[in-house]
Amino acid sequence: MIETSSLASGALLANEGGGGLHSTAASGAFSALWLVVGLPLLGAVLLLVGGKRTNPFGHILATALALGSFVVGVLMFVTMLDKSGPGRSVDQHLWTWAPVNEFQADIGLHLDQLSMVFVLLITGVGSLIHIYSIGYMAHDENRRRFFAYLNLFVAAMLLLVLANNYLLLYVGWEGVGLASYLLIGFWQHKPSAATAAKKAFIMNRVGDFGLAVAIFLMFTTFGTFSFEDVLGGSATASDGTMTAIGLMLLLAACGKSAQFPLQAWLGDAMEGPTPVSALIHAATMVTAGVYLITRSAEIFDASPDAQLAVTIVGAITVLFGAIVGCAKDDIKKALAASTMSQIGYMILAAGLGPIGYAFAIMHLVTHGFFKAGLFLGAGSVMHGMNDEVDMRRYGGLRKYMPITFVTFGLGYLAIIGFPLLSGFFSKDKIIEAAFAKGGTSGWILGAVTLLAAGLTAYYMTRVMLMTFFGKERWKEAPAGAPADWHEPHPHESPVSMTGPMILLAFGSVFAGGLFALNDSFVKWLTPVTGFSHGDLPMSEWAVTGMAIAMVALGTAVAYLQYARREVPSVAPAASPVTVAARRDLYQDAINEGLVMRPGQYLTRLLVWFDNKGVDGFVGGLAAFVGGTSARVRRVQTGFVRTYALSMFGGTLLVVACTLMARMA
Amino acid sequence: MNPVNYLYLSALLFTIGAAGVLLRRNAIVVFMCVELMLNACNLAFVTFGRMHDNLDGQIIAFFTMVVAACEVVVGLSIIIAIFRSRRSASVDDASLMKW
Amino acid sequence: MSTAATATLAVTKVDAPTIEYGKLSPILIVAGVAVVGVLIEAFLPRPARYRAQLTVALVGMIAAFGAIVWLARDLPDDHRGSITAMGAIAVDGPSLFLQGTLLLIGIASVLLIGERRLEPAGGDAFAPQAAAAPGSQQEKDAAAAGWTQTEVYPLAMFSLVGMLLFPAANDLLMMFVALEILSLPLYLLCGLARRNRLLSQEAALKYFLLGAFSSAFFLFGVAMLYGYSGSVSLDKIGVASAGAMDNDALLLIGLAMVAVGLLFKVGAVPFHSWTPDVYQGAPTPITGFMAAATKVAAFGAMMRFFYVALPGMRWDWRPVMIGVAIATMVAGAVIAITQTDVKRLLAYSSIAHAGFILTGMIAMNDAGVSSTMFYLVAYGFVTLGAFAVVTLVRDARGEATHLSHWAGLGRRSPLVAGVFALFLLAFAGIPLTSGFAGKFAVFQAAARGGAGSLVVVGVLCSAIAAFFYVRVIVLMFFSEPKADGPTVVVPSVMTTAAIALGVAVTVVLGILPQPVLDLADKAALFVH
Amino acid sequence: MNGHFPWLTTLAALPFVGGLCVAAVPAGKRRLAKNVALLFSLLTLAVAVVVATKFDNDGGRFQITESYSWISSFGVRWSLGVDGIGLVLILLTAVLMPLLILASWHDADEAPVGADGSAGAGRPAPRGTHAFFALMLLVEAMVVVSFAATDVFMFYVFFEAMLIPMYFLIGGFGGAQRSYAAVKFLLYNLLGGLVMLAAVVGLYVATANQGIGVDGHGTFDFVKISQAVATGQLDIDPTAEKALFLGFMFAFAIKAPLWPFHTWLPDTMTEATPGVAVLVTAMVDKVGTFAMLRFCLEIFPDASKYFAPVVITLAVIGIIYGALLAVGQTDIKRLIAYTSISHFGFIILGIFVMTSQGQSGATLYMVNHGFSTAALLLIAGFLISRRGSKTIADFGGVQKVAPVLAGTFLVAGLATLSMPGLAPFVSEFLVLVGAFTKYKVAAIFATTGIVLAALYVLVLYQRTMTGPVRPGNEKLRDLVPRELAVVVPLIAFLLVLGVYPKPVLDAVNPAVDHTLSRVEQKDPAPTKPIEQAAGTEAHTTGGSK
Repeated sequence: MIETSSLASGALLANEGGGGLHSTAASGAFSALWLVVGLPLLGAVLLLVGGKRTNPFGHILATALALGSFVVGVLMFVTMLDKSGPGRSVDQHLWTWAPVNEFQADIGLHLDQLSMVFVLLITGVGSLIHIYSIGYMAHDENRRRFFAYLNLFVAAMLLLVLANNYLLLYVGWEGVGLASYLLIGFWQHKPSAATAAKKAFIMNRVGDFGLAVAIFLMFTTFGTFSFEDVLGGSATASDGTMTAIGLMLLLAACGKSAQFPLQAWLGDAMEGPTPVSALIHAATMVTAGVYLITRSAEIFDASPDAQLAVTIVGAITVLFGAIVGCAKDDIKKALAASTMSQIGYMILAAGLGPIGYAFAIMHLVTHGFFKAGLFLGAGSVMHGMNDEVDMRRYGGLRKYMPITFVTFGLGYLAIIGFPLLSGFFSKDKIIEAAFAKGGTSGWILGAVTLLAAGLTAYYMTRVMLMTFFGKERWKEAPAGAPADWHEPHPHESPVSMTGPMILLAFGSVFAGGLFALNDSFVKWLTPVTGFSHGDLPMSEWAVTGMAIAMVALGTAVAYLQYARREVPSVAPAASPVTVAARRDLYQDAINEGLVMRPGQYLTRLLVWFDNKGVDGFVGGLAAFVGGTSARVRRVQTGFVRTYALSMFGGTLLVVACTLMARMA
Repeated sequence: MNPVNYLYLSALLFTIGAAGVLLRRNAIVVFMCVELMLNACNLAFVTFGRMHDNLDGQIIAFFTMVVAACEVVVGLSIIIAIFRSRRSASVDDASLMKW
Repeated sequence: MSTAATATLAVTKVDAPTIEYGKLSPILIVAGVAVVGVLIEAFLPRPARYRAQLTVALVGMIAAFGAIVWLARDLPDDHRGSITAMGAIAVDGPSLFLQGTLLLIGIASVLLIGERRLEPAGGDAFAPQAAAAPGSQQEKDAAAAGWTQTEVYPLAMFSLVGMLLFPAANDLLMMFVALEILSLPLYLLCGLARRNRLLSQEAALKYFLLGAFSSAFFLFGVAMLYGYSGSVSLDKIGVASAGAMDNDALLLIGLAMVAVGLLFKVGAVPFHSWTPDVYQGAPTPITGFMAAATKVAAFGAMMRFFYVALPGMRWDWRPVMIGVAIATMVAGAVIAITQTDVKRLLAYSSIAHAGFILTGMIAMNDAGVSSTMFYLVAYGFVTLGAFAVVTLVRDARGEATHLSHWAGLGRRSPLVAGVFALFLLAFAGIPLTSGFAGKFAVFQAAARGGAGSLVVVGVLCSAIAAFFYVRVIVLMFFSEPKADGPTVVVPSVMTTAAIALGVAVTVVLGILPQPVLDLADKAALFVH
Repeated sequence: MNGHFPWLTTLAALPFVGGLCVAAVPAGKRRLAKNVALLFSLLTLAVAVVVATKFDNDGGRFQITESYSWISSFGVRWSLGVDGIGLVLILLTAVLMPLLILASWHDADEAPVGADGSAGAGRPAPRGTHAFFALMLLVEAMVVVSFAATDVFMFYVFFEAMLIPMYFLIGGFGGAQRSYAAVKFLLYNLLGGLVMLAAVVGLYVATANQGIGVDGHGTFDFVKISQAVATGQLDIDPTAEKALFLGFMFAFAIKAPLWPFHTWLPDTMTEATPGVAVLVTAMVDKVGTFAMLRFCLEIFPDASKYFAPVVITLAVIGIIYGALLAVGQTDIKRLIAYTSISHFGFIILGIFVMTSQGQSGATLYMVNHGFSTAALLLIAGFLISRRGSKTIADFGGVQKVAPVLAGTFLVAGLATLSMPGLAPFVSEFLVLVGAFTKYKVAAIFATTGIVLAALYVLVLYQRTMTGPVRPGNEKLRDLVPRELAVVVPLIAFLLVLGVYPKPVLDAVNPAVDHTLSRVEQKDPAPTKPIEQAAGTEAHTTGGSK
């Protein structure tokens, strides 16, 4: 029973979170909200249904529609800037979806400050990556299909962030999973790609299970699953329920955002074309988990246990990703591990509650810029290097692809948290927030984030050095190279690819500063997520100083290892720790041993059981009747005297029974 | 004499007949045993007629005799036919059809 | 001749018995036809006999059927009818209904018997010279001369007379006589097959010996009941047994032994052992006739016996009969599964069906009577049709009854296979066939009569039975035809008509059973 | 018994007459036979649409009713009428049939392979094609009657009789083991049907003994029985009621099929032609679940409640079991069969949790599953017919040579795994939500089905469609226009019902509410209900009507 106007007051009650979403119906410019989702969706449909006929212009159309969506998004943003307070939160009911008594599923959109951020990020980065892909995929015969999937992804992702209820969010949630599946497996003829795609989808589904159960719980608790009602009512429900919902949402977030223990798919997902890795597996989709938790702030605020679980997951993943990232030689996998780790930061921050939500989102956005930039850079490198991904076969590329080098370098500086670049502001705030949580857990989380910052610096420096500096290791043929091996001719990528990289580099450099300026980003989000400062046990400067020190340390170690020493072009034997890191800390082995193998045995057992047990029982019954028949028919001996005997016996029996029936 | 004794006799004859059917192999003998059973019935009818003091039993006995005679005609013709084809009147030989 | 049955001999004066010839006309007509048939055999030249016999038999039966319709219209409003021939014969609903059914079956059977197109060398299904030993020169000569015998017609007609009398018999002596009249010609008919004569004779011998054996039990039972009640009239036994208290071992033994005689005729377990052998060995048209008509007649007699003479004894005989019904259903269905000869298969199927029919009879209410009669109609025509189809599938040795020969029949002759499949489905009790309506009728009657356990056993046995019907269908439709498989001979219009009648009844009773149900409902009251 | 035009009888008669017409086409003219079949299926669809337009969602329980005397001795009437549930299922049937005919266009052209795998000698029965399409139409007619029958006996008759044409369709036109499959199909279902017959008889006797019928006969009038049960006028002894319920349920559980009565389905679907396999799962089996919802629940409400936990347990086992077995299959069609078993688990779960979401969801699921399985199976069938093998391992890289086929197969697969945006998602979610409100543990176990569904669908897709083109697949043709004409409508339905299932739900909801009120079940109220703020749409409060 929350009053309608609580948003306005709730926005200012810093410790209480947003207090639910209360919105006005979309009108004016906002009434075009559906177009944000609709345009890319239209693109996907047109390209998929249109088939080959749309081959010549498919990529243009898709890019135009993505840009169109971006333009509409900007229009919304401008409109929103005009409004204030509750006016910034609008609802657009499109149609009633599946009404069954209490269960009223609607197709409705909700735009507020939080989703606005995402809309701009998704459509903005998305458009850039569309443009980039025009060049990157120029020679792929299925380019149209690729763009259709990209559009589909953008639409689904927008639906995810614009939905006004959890069920519709779920639709977008699975939609991005689908798009991700399609794009990871875009080169389906490669078995590894197909397997990776499947793995990603299935692990995501495990997470989706959590989201589904969370929605069930919401429905049984509140009789609804609209953000407005659920979040508004979350303070009234019991702790246990809210914890359950929170944990289930966390499970969902783990799946989608590749958090421990559902992280294993992300590395393999790099089988997809690089723009996909940039857009989906760095900038947007994988951050959906952060969105979900932030969006459900009230739920987590109502359940400290769930929050704790979130921070723990985040902390583990931060380190996990960072450690794995240190050992990967595949440039995309190294970046993927980094993504995992960075999202760990965000999740950790989101788990901190109102002191962290805004920073989680802020890091999400800055990360969106620089990680997308890094991936596009990696793609550009691969583009010039015959799709080689092994960094040990790179080296000294800065001369050959200067633009890539510069943009990648800026992204690199941003991610390690080089002062005054984007990552510096966002990551630093998260580290602060971790310490500000207070108590032992605050200290532990702070230490983890600091350590991870150092690791980040280490592995990113490693990537940078191995790729752009040092000896040109790609000139000699690798051991066991195929006969038709020829030396790559590294070259800079076309403008359609470098353009987006440059733009993203701008974002990597300036976005953080812009957001931090006057705390504008936090203020923007506060009406939705709430905000609280927490108590930092030390001065902000101390934290910043420590962070910078850790970054410097990590960079220095990497420098010593990879700039001062020759990088072997084949991975050398290494310590068990390194080996473990190279193998993703045995995550696949664990999954295989704990789930896959037993699952396979179970399946085989069941197949056997179905044939021999269930079917066998029925068959056995039939065989029993048949066998009985075969035996009993022998009674019919063919001798008339036997027949007479059976008659005589029968007569005696009938007579006896008749007499006995009377007695009884 | 107590007429019930005739009933016992009748039952005895009936049983002997039935046993004969079950035990003897020769079709003719088997058939004669059936006739014996019919006659046992006749004896019972007559006895009961006497006990109930009406003539129905005796009349029925006549009917039975006629029927038995008809049976003989039919039965013997079948037995003879089968004897001609098989050169045997053993009922156990006629066991082509079974199971 | 039946006047003596209840004639009481007054000391001084014999009352001349009254016979209502009109009410007995159906029976008398058929009896007359039989006698005329004998005369034809005696006096007409051989070439003319076939046509004459056929005509006389068919016309006679149609006339008899007309007489039944006429009698049925004259039944009083309560449909109870009357007792005629000095109490020996009841002309009531059940009698007329079953007699009508019997006559229709008889007509169809005579059509089958008269079929002469199937044997490649000409002739019908019967031995050219029954007296000749199988395989003898004499037989070969007779066959070569193209001899055909027409004695089967009067024999069949005599048998039919017995059948008409059997369900109408209102005293046990009449019933016994009818039993013998129907049985004796059948024994002979069984032995007359043209092909596989050894089997045919064996069938005749077995049927005869066992039949005579069972008649003896029946008669001994009659004697006991007479001893108990002093009369063989069903009504009087009914009156006497209604007040039965203790000293009634005679009654119980008599009841049981009469029941044994009747159960033998319907082929109930454990009195069924003759059925497969006889059905297999007998000439197929006779098998059809016997399977369909005997069952109708015998169940009619059985119902009259239990419903009129022993309604008060139901608590004594019902448990036993329930046991018999269960044993019959189970044994029939189970043993049929492993049969490899189509005629034997149908024989075991008929045993199972005897069990289902018993289920209806045991209901012991009006619904029981009407549903049993309905079932009999449905079953009779399906059976006849099925055996008629069996006569068509032939190879060089005559009818190809081994199931393996039927493989792929649906490919070769979809129509015949389809018709046979329809009959099998009706046997299996698939809805929209007469078999289902019948099964539902008896089951609901049994359930209303408190014999729910029978219904459960019944449906389970139906499921088992379905297995072998389905197996035959599989064989016909889904198996590859054998290279040297049998051919389907195109019959004359007579067999076609018989089969068509079977199909028509099967389908009509399946889809629109109400008229016949109405008829059976109205005809469900026994006269006392 | 109104004087209006007998729409439903017409609807059922049309395919029946069509079947006769097809059978009557001269032997040589196969094409004509097919065209006639298609024409009649389209006519049926047209009439079905007319019927749908005549249906009023707020217009009372059974509509478009007609009733004629049929077998008065057993209290049986030819009574037809539809509620929302029946209506949507009839529409499903009518919509699918033309597509199935089109999809099966060449399936009956050649003699089926012999039991030894020989290529059927190429000598089809002279009227094999005719028989195939005539039987298909016959099944449609019977399915329609089953959905529209408001007389229990009549329902039973057609429920059972349907087996025969199905049997011939399975045994006559399919893979090498088809006759085994056909026999198994028939015997399983016949056993179920016969056990049900005993229960039908029992019900009849109960109505007769308690004077529900006329003239001392019992009655089979569903409306009358259901009313009498509701008012207590028909009060069956609890033990007997349980027995009768089990009798009915046994038949439906086999038909549906519910674990562990399912083993006939994989064989049937593997051996039958794709069109027939769809006929089995999409229509015939739906009669089973439909009947659970209509007959079991309303006639035996107490027994239904008593046995609900058992049925729910079996359904949940079926969901997981079917999915796991699907993962382990090596044969495409068999795999799809096991997915169906899993899906039927959901449907049955939805029915027996006895909440409005569960039952509406289950009904919607029946429709959606019809479309999704049809799409999946038919496309798989097109693929199989090209390659002549249904072993998964024989395929690989098909998307490279037949992208449209692969793409549509993926969409169908996604529908099968309940991808949001496609129809089955809505229904599956409704079922799960409905289950969760009452049986949390069961619902959670059932929800794991969504993970397993992803596994089996994607494994199938991966092995057949992706990867390098496997030898033997290089020449596979992409979908031809006829096949596209089958696939496109199916996918269109999947999409439309995915985003706008409301019309279906609007038709179904009143019927479900009615059923629930007969079972005296209400949706559990939310533990912390949210008061609706003024201005937002006022929602009806479930179950409390």
